[in-house]
Amino acid sequence: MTKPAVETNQKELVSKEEMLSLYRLMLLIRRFEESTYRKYREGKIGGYLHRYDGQEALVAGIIPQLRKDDYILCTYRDHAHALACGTDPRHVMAELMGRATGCAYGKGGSMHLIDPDNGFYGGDGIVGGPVPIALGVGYAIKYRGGDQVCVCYFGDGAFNQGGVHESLNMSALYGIPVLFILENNKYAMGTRVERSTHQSDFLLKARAYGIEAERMDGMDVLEIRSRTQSIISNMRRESKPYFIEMNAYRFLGHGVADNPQQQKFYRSESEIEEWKNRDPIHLLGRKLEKMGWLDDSEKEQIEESVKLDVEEAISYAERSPEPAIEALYEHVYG
Amino acid sequence: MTKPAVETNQKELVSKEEMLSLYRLMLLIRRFEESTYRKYREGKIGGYLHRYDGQEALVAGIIPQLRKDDYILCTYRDHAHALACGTDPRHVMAELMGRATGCAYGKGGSMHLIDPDNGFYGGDGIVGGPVPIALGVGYAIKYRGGDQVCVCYFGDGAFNQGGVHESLNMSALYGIPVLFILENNKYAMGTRVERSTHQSDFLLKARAYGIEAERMDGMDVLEIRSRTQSIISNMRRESKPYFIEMNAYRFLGHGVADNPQQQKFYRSESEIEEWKNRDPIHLLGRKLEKMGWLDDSEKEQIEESVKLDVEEAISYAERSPEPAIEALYEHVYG
Amino acid sequence: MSVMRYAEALRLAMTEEMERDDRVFICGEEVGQYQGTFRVTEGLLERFGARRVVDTPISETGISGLATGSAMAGLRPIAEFMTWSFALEAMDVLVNHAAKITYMSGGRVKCPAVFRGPAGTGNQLSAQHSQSLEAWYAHIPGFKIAMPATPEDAKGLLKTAIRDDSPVIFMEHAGLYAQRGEVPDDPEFTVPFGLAAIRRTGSDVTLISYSHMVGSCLKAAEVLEKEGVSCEVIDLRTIVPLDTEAITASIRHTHRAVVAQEEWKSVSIVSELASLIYELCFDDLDAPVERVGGPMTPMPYAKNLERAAIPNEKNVIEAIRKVLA
Amino acid sequence: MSVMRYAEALRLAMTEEMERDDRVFICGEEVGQYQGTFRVTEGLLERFGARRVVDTPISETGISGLATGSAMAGLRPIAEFMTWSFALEAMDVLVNHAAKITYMSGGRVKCPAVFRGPAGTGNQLSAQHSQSLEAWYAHIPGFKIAMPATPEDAKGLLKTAIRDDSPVIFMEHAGLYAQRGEVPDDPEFTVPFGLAAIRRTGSDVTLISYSHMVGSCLKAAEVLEKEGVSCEVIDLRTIVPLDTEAITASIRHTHRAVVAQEEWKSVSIVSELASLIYELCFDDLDAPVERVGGPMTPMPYAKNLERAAIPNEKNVIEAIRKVLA
Ligand SMILES: Cc1ncc(C[n+]2csc(CCOP(=O)(O)OP(=O)(O)O)c2C)c(N)n1
Ligand SMILES: Cc1ncc(C[n+]2csc(CCOP(=O)(O)OP(=O)(O)O)c2C)c(N)n1
Ligand SMILES: [Mg+2]
Ligand SMILES: [Mg+2]
Repeated sequence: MTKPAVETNQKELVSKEEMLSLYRLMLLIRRFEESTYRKYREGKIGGYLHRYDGQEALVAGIIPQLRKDDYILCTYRDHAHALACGTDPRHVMAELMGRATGCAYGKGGSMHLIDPDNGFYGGDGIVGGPVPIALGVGYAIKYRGGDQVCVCYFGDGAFNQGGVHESLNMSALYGIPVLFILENNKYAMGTRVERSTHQSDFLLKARAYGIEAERMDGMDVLEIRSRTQSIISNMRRESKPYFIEMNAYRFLGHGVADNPQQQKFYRSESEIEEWKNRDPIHLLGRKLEKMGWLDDSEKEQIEESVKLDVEEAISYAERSPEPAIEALYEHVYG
Repeated sequence: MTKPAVETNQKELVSKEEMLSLYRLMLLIRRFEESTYRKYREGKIGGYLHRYDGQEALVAGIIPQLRKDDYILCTYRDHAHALACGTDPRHVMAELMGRATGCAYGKGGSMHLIDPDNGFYGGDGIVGGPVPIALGVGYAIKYRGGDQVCVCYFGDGAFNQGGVHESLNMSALYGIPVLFILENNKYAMGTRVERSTHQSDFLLKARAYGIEAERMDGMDVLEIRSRTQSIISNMRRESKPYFIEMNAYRFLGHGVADNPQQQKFYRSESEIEEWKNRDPIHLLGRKLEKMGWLDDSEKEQIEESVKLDVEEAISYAERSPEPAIEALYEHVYG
Repeated sequence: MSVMRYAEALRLAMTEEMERDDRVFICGEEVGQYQGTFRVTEGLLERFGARRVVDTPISETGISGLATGSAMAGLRPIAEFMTWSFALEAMDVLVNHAAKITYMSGGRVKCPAVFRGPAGTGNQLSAQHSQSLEAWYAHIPGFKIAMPATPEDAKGLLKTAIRDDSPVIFMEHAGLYAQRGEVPDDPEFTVPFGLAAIRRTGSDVTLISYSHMVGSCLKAAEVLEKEGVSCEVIDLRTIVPLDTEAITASIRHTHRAVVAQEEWKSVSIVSELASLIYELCFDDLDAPVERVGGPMTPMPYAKNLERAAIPNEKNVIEAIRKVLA
Repeated sequence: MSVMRYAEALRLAMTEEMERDDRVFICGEEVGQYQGTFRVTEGLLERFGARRVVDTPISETGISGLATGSAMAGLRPIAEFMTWSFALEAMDVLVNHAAKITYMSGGRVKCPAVFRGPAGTGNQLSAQHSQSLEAWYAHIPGFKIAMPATPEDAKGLLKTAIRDDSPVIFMEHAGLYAQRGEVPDDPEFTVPFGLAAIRRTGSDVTLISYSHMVGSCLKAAEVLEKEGVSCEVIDLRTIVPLDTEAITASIRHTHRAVVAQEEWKSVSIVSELASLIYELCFDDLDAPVERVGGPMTPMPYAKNLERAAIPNEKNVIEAIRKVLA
């Protein structure tokens, strides 16, 4: 154990059951994501497809502790967020396959998963896009005098979008309870952070708007879990924004087209390997093992149950019908 | 003399002739601006009309020391910038009156003065609008390997425009020689700075992009003159952006419609009076007097000569023809 | 009925709807403490407080996000653009978010936001301020678009817009704010979307327009009446949905049509109207439809050039003479 | 002549122009080190260096400002939008600055910038990505608009765009990037703006389109040829300027016209073309013009819905049958 103090602290905060459920959730996300490339290659998923491999802790550390009436928004890299929100994996997979049973009835696809019943207000195909929307969602919370929070995920590349700046500024100005999670996975497609900004400490950027900000290890789900808990409960009391830069990494290419060959243009295999050594799922697994809360057979069991979920999601999606053609003309207006 | 050290320093840098010419320029701007409201009320100027009264030092302290091949861009509050660039007051007034002899041949009007021959690349009707443009102009300088600078003026309200943030970031990333001058006159129309951002230290905002930044007394033309001299010569050598927040004040309402009655909604007369006590023209006048470089009759002489310029500008403009109707269809394409 | 200005009618609509429904709020630049750039929101901050009348920074993307996101979460925001030209800063939020979220979510999330403010040309505001882009919004599925021509419609259409579950592009005309007219006092008075108003009946030619241009059509009709020409004047009131029935019914009767707008003529509302009329009324038409629209130039500042660039009743009269020739 | 892909032809155009004129440079997201999202700029960074091939942050307003400002100061930038949908983030710079600066300055400043990138629908990219807004740009005076349908035109039009002193909206079609065709090697080969290409001559009906849709028109023409219907196919190549002569000459001959585009049908290029055709050829027309365009819905993701939402040769054939009925 490298950080015993934090561990003890976390042990108090996070029960065995919770740790195991976080482990399971991250594994479900990983296996689910893996299956999507297979289905893409089979031609059953189309459009753009962005996986979350390596970043699972960013959703697992935060979303499960939220209330059902909280709000979550994120980018096109959104499968993990939907699953963490509790969206049925079958409805997620059906959406990826463009079926009538998808969580957006087949109209949205991979980049536009959505599930308002579970607080998930959607992925967004536009870089920076969810941030102005989160401002408005957060304003609705404050307006109604509620103690909910809105969690808004966005990328390191998105920080260079003007709309993000406008929204950060306004959220601080009005005291709007949005928890901004910067998924700093070091790259925006092939652009390393240092190639998109001269000053790459995002905390200084957030603080320039008067938003409290801190950085977390995006590979350590327990650190995220315990440190965000108090942040979120504070936000419920005080109604103000908060900013967290997550130190994370994208294990795979940006999307399907960004294959290993393509990635050579901008990053080394050894860099990827280094980060994979800190795979958030393995990190948590090892901790659980050390605590005697997870042995090989239990691990196998979880692996099996997750596999079943993913298989069931796929088979459900494949059995589901395409949307009726009339649906083309439905839902244009509210 | 309140700040003798600086004064001495400035004395070395700024000659009597130069100080007098700054005094004359600021007075010309003030008298010119005063005449525009008269002409507006006579119905000879239309559209929106924004005066620079109180902010004269921001242009006088910087623009006259620039080279003819430098570039200047600014907002709709642009009469002063044109005059400081050396645009003939007659052509400025003719533009305000929509005449064929105007600096934009009557097509631009008050918000769109322009004079590329004197390095003035225009006013801009869009809040924040000149900033992305300045980025490009500055890139052209760098691209050609020149040692020019681009000076870009914009308002405190404009800092809340997303495009400004994108451009500040990119200017630092590429090392583009733009001198950003924040005309912090405390208000954007009726909105005081503190009502538009929770964290109103603009230096922190600029530094968040890795841009060097400092604040200056926008009422003290000599301070601006001497402090910017070294900044500008550095920029010529190093090709990088620089940011100055000017502590300034808008003596009049935002535009014609923002009359004294209207201003009561957002600021007090005593606040205005306090700032008027530090009128940049009087401040410089008093300094000149103390140094024995300006007596009452010389003052009177300058006043007279400026008055003549303004009268000549008006009479030139009024004698000038409207644009030919065919001009409507000209200059749509490049 | 009370006689009031167009701007006051808009304020009345907002006041009534804010009284009726606590979910309705206003946001925008200078809408509160400053009392509104064009006084449309005068007194509302004092009446409803800063929670419901939100002064914003000059951040059109942020403002649009504030409206779109809060609408998605169940409020009914009214976002004011100081002028519609500044909405150019917010196109992504408007087009790729507000207009599409209902569709992308398969109807699971709605966006009942109103985006309003002054549009139109005039007043020597020149190239960057003097324009209105209703043609753009009408090209995008998902928006409804209202452009009132009278104080009564200003009230009735704005109330309908606020109650509508779709994002509504609500374009006022700065040149109409001071216009007076009778406005119903009834707080339940609304004007339905998609229903054109026949502002004048006639038998020789149908003039179709909306917003400020309706006045020019009426003036043209008056002038030509003296020459024995009888014009029917249709005020579309909403561009989307479009009252095609009113248009076809009239043309079936007059066999001639002039479509008129203030904005650039190419790829515009009048292009759409003209081609639609041909499709729907080809056999009824005795002459080609005449389009009146602005020349394809940015708006110049000089008074004489601006006058030549903004279509008025003279252009309508010319067009009428052409279709009657 | 060499056979190459549309994407390669674009690259060749840029390479030649960059060799010819040091003022030409490229900027955009992933255009350099990543070799271009769609490989259009592959190898250019290595060839011309980072000064002339500028990788940018994801800042469309900044990118557009970089291009507009540097063009105003005498360079000839080519700004790539990763897709044209993202230009929604930059509308103010494009419309209120690039398009208008020449006019506002009375011609004292020019803006010879090219804004280019993939447009068009398809590939299940869904609502936010799958759209192209040529209709918007065509509504705004000041832009020229080129939309090549072949590799040869891709090269020739892009070279003309780079040499033009106006801001040019250059819309490529992602679905055409892989298309092969003969392309002239001559570095002085250009395709002039405002000159349509007759892709197929015929006598019964004129099909007018541009970009990807030209292929659908040609397919439709082939199918109908077997039924003895002779179609003339006009590829506009540039929307602004528009080759009205080619259109009227053909219709004078065929007396029937179908105008086809991929984009939303209302208030669109086909609306403009249809109404223009009526104005210019009213007496020549034997039937109403048929407009082919997309339905007024955001683009759905599901394969079957997307297929129903993108106009293809079947829609063109239907339209031809209608004008011939
Ligand atoms: C406004 C806009 N510009 C460009 C794109 C194309 N694009 C999609 S994802 C992406 C990279 C985003 O990087 P980042 O914000 O770091 O998120 P990550 O993909 O790393 O999760 C780009 C450039 C887009 N979708 N929207
Ligand atoms: C994008 C945009 N939004 C709104 C406006 C309307 N407007 C013109 S000036 C102004 C205030 C700007 O304040 P500031 O930037 O502080 O400059 P100042 O007027 O004080 O010089 C506003 C809101 C505009 N012109 N452009
Ligand atoms: Mg990233
Ligand atoms: Mg200000």
